[in-house]
Amino acid sequence: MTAAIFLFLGLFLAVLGGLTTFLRSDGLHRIISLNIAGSGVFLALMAAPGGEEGVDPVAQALVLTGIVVAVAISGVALVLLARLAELGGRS
Amino acid sequence: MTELLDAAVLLLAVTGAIFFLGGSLGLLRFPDVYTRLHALTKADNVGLGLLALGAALHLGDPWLIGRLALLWILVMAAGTVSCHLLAREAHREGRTSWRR
Amino acid sequence: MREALFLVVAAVILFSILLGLVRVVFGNEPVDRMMAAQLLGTGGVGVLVALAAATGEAVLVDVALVFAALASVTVVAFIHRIWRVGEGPRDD
Amino acid sequence: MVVLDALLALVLAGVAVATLNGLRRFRAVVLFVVFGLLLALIWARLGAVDLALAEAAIGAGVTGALLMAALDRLRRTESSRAVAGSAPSLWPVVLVALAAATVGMVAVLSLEPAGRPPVAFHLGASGVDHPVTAVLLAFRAWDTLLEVAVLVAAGVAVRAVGVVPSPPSTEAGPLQAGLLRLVVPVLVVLAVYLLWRGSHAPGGAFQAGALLAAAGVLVQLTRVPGPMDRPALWQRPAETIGLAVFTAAALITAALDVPLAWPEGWSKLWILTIEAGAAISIAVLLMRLFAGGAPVAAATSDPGKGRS
Repeated sequence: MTAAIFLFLGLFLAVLGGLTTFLRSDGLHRIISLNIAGSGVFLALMAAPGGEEGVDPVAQALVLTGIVVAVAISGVALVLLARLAELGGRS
Repeated sequence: MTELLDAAVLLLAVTGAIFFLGGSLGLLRFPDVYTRLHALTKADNVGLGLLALGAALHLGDPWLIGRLALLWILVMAAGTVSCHLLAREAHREGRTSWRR
Repeated sequence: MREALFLVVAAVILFSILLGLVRVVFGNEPVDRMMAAQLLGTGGVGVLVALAAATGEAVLVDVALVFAALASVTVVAFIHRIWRVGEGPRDD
Repeated sequence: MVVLDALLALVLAGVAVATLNGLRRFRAVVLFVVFGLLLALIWARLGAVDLALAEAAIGAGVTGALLMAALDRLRRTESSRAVAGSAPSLWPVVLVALAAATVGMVAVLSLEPAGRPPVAFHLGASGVDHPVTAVLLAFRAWDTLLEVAVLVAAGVAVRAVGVVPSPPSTEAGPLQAGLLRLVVPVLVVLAVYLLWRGSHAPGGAFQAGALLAAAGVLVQLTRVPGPMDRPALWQRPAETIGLAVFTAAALITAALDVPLAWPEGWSKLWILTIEAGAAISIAVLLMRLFAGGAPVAAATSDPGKGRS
């Protein structure tokens, strides 16, 4: 039951965040939307039922790598966004 | 002995939860920044302290109790400093405190 | 018996976090929003401690310890990057 | 248990919708921090403690600081002009997402559960006792090597953005300095503890690095100029030490036998060394991201030149 709840939540967040990324025009909102979509994908990956009890270590390692890369990329995107605004571009 | 421990854990955990609820209600209902800060950083820290004490009695492992104590000290330090910083900025901005 | 008690306590603390979140979502001031985020720092520690006591999983106390050690970082960033003297916290 | 999980899921979904709804950027930032903390609670409930530790360290320590630093820079360049445009209505999107999630959940639950990779069976061959660490640094070490390379690339990208003078800052005050003296040592001890514990229980390089980064962000916010604002000899080596150690380990093992196959009996030492390097690199990268650009050289910087 727990797995089903969080699987549903993960898929919901992934679709919601993914669609919103394209609907917003402000850069900061877009970056946040994309991060929520990513978190949804991670959640769905971890909550998808496996054959055995407990958490799949391979999936956990995959998601951990995903979190690291997501943070690094979001940080770079935020810096680029701020720099673009400072140089007079549209954010 | 077990009954006594049960009663102590029950009392501590329930009181802790009530303090958490009280803090949130204060955050919702109090009239200005200073009073809301007060509700937030005092009530919650007491609630967490009681809850941590209850959990420590329940679990009873010394290494774990040490970590729970460290955790409470850290939360209190963070609460104190963030309360002070927020109140200081509010004061500098010239917000007056609420009077009946 | 005590395990069930701690589960109920976790749910109650979660509910009180939910109450506080009302301020973040519907509040009209940045300071209020920031305070409610601070509430989640303490409340999250509370939920994790209660869950650790309920399930007997001591690792959750380590997660709570991480929450507790970092509880002040966001507020300090708020004070130094968002709320400056003379500017006031803008809510755009 | 199920009630608690349902409550958590509802709160997280509500926070996500509230984050994405509305124009106010600071509101979105605070709600996203809240989102991360709640997600850490959900990882804890799912039993994925490694992820709970990572998400807690990132969500509580780094995300909020990164977003607020970026928001501050955006606001100072936009003077007082409000953000243009209007927010699209989110409710149709919520409906679409609910429908898609229902279909997706039914589809996933109707699948045969896939067989797990037999990590537990081969755990003995990795030299560590924690399956996640075994996957990251023994069985799939190639992937982790490339991940560390991605982090170095991110650091290079931020440096390429150019020199960014540090923003004007409120003075810290004695209480915040006192907090630093308590929290920074605790964070460093906690990071070393998690790094060492990664070999047999949840924890590891990334959690340790994120904690160190949070400590660095606190220092950066308290000291003027912060440690990342001026060039220092340690910065570049620290940014690349993770990749350097990992690559060296790959070359040495390639010379000995097969690349990234740790010599038998010594694998724990190899893994811990690499993880220590990676943790330092991750911490310094995240601090660099928070500083938002290359350090200002002391010789060329003019104190009166900083924008205000």
